[in-house]
Amino acid sequence: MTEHSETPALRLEGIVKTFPGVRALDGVDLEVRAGEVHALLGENGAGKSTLMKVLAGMHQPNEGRIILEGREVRMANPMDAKAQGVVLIHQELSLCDGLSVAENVYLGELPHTKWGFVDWSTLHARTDEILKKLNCNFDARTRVSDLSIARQQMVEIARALTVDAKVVVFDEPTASLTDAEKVVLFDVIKDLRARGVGIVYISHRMDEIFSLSDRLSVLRDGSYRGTKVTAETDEDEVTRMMIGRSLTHEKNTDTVEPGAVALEVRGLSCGKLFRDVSFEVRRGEVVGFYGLVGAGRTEIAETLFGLRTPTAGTILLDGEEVRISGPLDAISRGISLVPESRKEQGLVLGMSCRDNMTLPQIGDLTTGPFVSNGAEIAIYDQYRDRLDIRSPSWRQAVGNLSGGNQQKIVIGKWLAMKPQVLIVDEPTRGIDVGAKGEIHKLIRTLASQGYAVIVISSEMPEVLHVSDRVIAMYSGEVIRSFGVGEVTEDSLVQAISGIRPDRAA
Amino acid sequence: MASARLKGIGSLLARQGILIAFALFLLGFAAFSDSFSDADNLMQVVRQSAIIGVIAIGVTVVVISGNLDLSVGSMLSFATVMVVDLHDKIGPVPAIAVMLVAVLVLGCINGFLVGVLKLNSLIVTLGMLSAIQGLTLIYSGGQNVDIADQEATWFSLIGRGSFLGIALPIWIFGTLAIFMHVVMSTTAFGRRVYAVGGNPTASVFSGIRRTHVVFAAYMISALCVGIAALILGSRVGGSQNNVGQGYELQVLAGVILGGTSLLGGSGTILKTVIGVLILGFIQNGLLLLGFAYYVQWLVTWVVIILAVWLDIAAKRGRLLSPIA
Amino acid sequence: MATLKQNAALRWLTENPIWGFVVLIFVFFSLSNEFFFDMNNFQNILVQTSTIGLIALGMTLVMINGNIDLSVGAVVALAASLMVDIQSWDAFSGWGNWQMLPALIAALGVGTALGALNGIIVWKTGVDAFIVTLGAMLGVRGLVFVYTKEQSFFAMNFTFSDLGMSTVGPVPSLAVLFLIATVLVHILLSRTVHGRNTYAVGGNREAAVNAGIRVGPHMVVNFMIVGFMAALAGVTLSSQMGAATPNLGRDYELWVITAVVLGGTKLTGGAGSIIGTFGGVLAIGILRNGMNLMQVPAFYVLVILGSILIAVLILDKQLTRKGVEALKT
Amino acid sequence: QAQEYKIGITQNNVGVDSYQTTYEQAFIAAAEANENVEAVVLDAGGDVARQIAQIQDLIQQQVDAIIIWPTNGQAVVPAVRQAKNAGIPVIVTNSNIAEEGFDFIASFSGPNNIQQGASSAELMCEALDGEGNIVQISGQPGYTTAIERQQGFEDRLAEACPGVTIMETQPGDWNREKSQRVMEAFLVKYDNIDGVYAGDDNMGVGALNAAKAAGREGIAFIGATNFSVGYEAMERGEYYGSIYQSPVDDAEAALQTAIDILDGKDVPFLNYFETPKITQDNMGEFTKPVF
Ligand SMILES: Nc1ncnc2c1ncn2[C@@H]1O[C@H](COP(=O)(O)OP(=O)(O)OP(=O)(O)O)[C@@H](O)[C@H]1O
Ligand SMILES: Nc1ncnc2c1ncn2[C@@H]1O[C@H](COP(=O)(O)OP(=O)(O)OP(=O)(O)O)[C@@H](O)[C@H]1O
Ligand SMILES: [Mg+2]
Ligand SMILES: [Mg+2]
Repeated sequence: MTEHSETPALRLEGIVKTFPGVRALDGVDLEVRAGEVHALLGENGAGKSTLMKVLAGMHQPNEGRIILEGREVRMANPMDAKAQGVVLIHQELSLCDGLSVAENVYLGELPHTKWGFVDWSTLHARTDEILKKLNCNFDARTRVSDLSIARQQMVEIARALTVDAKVVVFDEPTASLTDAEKVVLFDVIKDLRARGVGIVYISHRMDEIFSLSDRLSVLRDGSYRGTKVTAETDEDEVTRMMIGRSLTHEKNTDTVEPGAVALEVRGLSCGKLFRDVSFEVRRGEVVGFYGLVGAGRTEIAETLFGLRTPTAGTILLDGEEVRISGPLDAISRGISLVPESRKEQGLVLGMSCRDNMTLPQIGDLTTGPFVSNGAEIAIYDQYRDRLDIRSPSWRQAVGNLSGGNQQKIVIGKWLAMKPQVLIVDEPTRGIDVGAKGEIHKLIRTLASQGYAVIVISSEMPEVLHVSDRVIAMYSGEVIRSFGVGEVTEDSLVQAISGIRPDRAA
Repeated sequence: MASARLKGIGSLLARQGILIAFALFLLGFAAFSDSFSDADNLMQVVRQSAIIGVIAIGVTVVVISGNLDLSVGSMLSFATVMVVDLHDKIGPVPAIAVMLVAVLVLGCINGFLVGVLKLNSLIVTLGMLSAIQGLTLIYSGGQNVDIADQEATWFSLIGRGSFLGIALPIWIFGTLAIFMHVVMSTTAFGRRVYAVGGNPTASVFSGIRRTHVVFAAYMISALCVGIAALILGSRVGGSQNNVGQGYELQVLAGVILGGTSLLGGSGTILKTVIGVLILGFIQNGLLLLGFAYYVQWLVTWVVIILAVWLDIAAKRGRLLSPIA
Repeated sequence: MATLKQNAALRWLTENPIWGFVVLIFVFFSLSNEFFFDMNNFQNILVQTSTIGLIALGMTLVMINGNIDLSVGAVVALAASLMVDIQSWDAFSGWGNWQMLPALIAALGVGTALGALNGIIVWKTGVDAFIVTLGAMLGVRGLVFVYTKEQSFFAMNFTFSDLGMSTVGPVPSLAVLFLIATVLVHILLSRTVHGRNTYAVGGNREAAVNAGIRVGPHMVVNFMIVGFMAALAGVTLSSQMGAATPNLGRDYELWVITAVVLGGTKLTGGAGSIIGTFGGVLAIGILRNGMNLMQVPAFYVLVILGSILIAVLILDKQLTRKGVEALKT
Repeated sequence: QAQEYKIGITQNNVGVDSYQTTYEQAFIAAAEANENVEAVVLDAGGDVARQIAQIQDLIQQQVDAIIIWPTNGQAVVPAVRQAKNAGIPVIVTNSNIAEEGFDFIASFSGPNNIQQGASSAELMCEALDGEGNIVQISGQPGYTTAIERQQGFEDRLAEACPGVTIMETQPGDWNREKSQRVMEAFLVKYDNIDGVYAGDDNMGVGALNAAKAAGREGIAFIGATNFSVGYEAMERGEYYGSIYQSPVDDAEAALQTAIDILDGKDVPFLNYFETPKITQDNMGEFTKPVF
């Protein structure tokens, strides 16, 4: 840890922020020193992003003070905050697809001449310089829509380096980065820290928090729960601060004896997306798919769900070869898919919780020509209790729930279909540790009840924790399949980087 | 406790803003024009609104599904010219049957282009607006069509007759509105339309055949146009090639006034009915007050914006938008 | 190197498929009609499309912004009426040809002001631009009738219509004006901060807000530009006629939007270009002119135009298709 | 002389009503019957700007003469001037252009719409015996024919029988259903309507429908441009009278005028064809309109 000056880079005192009907922040204090990485933790909806938006001038606090290098300041708007040296890297990608990388990096403050013309040469030169610092192998003129999600995330991060920042906030920056890019990001963060910048780092991933941060603060239900020096605390203590109890980390010992093969895939290909993929899933078994973003796992799931037409290969359900023509067909054959993006693919945000949950089977819940209200509510109640969904009532629009509860609605929706094969794609992306534990437990329980489950995840601890077998993918191909007990972190990392066991040294 | 109840009433009012605006309108006109509040006049406005209203019911379904249908105006011209022209040639029942089939074919084309090919609905139906107008002219050779002996055919009753003292167009409009309202709010099909409009991708991921739903919405819209054409053709006893010109915008205005969002996924049929009636009452009221017809356009301008503004202001809980 | 260039050209064409279509119909009409391929006819086409074209330039900005303006047709009529009426006011009778100046200022000023009004309503109320301008489309037309009392105006001074018919060298002035405006708006959109922000606001409004772009005033400016352009189109149109009628500009909004969409601007905003819009405008102009010259019966013109509109959409879809691997949603 | 004339025509808005369609068909038929004539037939769709473009396209094709049915009498003047400057004679048909343009046209051929309005006013006087309250349903606002008929009607009515009052005027847009709706509101608003003047019979019959549905009797309906529906209503005794105007005469007159001018014959500058009054009494003298 580096030594710091006495006055902290940033102090927030008694910040209160209310939204109609919600007290999102309730007198929060936070102190960030110059040259430290300060982690901010809390459950979904605890108010982390809101606090940072207040800091960055996107929200005006109802009460409280912001003190920057000892002076009290007011952030009128994001530009103002940036001008004063506070930069926020957003949780959600916040880019304009049609524009170039450079224009995105300098969005809102394009260098220009007196007449309002963009000064392209300055813009490109400056951007290229930043991109070089970030080890990015694309240039300032590239159109953002031509970049992968991970590279787009790097563009987002590049924005932090456009000004001489005093405080940089990273709000869940790693949610869609590959490991290689994570390494670069962490180097950038360490570099900023060395230059005396105060850094706020928000993440739900404990491993990152503990390897990166100097101190950490915890929020719970919009109020401040305290600050710890990272080196002097542990995961369990932090978790208790966040959710008020410890998590039981029982490794999946209660594996049942796998049953018959429910799903078998032979030589499945879909154009350039994935090639010659073969595997099988038995009843009562959880198969994890691990790989980097872009490895093609989601596409396999989508193909199994009838959303893509395979160019070669066969799919067998209960030993019988099938052609799956579309989601409806897949559903009727007992396949359920909890999709990767709950907002875009999983939920109709404006609809009520109940209506979302019963959507796939609405055609069967009828009495005469009408939808049966009672049957629908019964289903909702059953899965609300089973998954502990927190919502004021079934009438609540799903868009108003916190991320974790939204995810549970999607899972409930597919469990209610009583599938033979359940596929879950990134089930815990952006979800806090508490809810994550719940979902992991749930997946295990489902398997023990005889479901065949496929879990796609980009988080190694998750895959290791929840799966019976792990299939590692690299760039559209299955590299290796690990049986129970075979899998180690090292071999997994090798596999997803494309190193085959037979060729490995 | 009392304040909670007040709040409850307040939020109820906010949600029913359009109903209140409607009531205020009626009171306002009634205060200034004697003949306005005449029961006969009120009935008459409802009857006059029936044609637009029937079309608006279909368009509401399309809009809830997240699309637009601007072709209804020319489709109305087409259907009316066809049913009136065929009436004397092959008799009323075959004429109606042929017309409905023809209109459904047009609905199929819209549904195919928007639902299956997933082309932009605004542009597709704009193109259809032009093409159907041309088809109508080609069909009729540009001539007006008339029913020769209007007294002798029961066809005339559809637009002119009455049952239990209420005009048949009102019966048709009312029955259709209630029927479609029930369909949209209580059946699986209705739920799917809302889902597709609310989030097309998520509905596909939920096993809804989005193409079928959009296709069906356009078929419903076309069928409603066919029914409106029956009322129009019967009421006039003839048709011109451009009778429906401009109806698409009036219909859309009614749908919007009813609070249906053009983004899809929300809205109800009954509110569309109210939206259409408001437009009808504005036209009628201003006419009775003796204003020039163009004043009606000015008033419609203000009313549309105010109504939609208040609607969304109530939803977001503040008057001005949060856009910086 | 050659393939690289070829690829660039191919990419350009897939991004601007309308130009392929323009070339196609250009060749078709040149071969099938003796009067089409003629310098004078090309000038005619430019003049005839300049009205729709000028508005389309402004509309492109508004649509890239993710908005739309349906009131442009009515603004055309209002500006034309003001232009023709005011120049014959007694107050300016001693001004000679300068009497056109106050009329021009009034016409352009009112167009810009109505654009600002639309923009401010969209900004402050948050009501969708489609609805705001749908209302304005009726309301402004009402204003036209209030102002004109249903009458047409006629410019006593033939200098005005002579201006509309005049030429700069061998090229008609209106064509020159249209081309200059096209270049200016292209520069505005592709080179200036305002232009780049137009894409940003339309592509991702939230990102634009977060980046500190003042989205509201920005949108108002674009609405003012389209209002100004519509008014300018009204002025040029009335100068072609030396007169103005209250029904001027009916359905123009539809043709303008058609041209802009044909040119590749997305209705959802964030993408589009003036080069594409120019192609879209030309496509409509050439089709109309060519069909006039070939004497296609009026009824069929409607069917053909409608079908072509849809056909271009289908073509566009085919060009951007992902192939067999695509997600079936 | 076996000279081949190429004559271009740009019509106002074919298909908007039967009159214009019948006109177009009659024009094409007449041109085909005459082997010396090749016709270029265009339709402006009611849009002035498009009509001007069509005139330019006709000039471009170097036709021998241009016949124009103006969408607007004033707005087409400069384009007409352009044609004249290109040495192409212009014949205006059906409704005249503004006086300022008279220098640039060779001749006008068509009905006198002001006179028609005046004739309708006289019919109204006759029907009401010079005393009563009436309402007027005018054509599409802003269009010359609508304006001229209204003007002719109002001026002559004030002059011929000041005892008849026009209580209100609303446009019916040449549309029977719209006219029917307007009349329904009039019937609610006024219970003393003695007569209705409609800008054409199509709208007149719409008004008649409304009155019949409301059970109101004793109203005199007077229209203009006798349509077959109006003719039939007259036969039934429900419709007082109208103005007989034949699109076939109109079209043939226009073509003939153009040919005469190209042949170098002398033609009167205002070449009106007859548009007589038609009433229940004299309708036997007229054949039923085909539209
Ligand atoms: N604009 C808003 N309007 C109303 N409520 C809001 C708004 N923004 C946030 N909230 C509410 O404030 C609370 C805090 O949300 P916030 O986004 O800060 O949580 P978070 O800690 O960042 O959670 P996550 O880990 O899921 O990102 C939530 O209950 C949320 O619903
Ligand atoms: N953060 C994110 N937000 C939205 N979409 C994302 C995100 N990350 C990845 N995606 C989606 O994932 C795709 C890239 O991953 P792809 O589905 O091809 O492979 P994958 O092996 O499933 O990777 P992963 O599941 O880790 O994303 C992108 O097309 C994008 O749609
Ligand atoms: Mg957050
Ligand atoms: Mg994925």
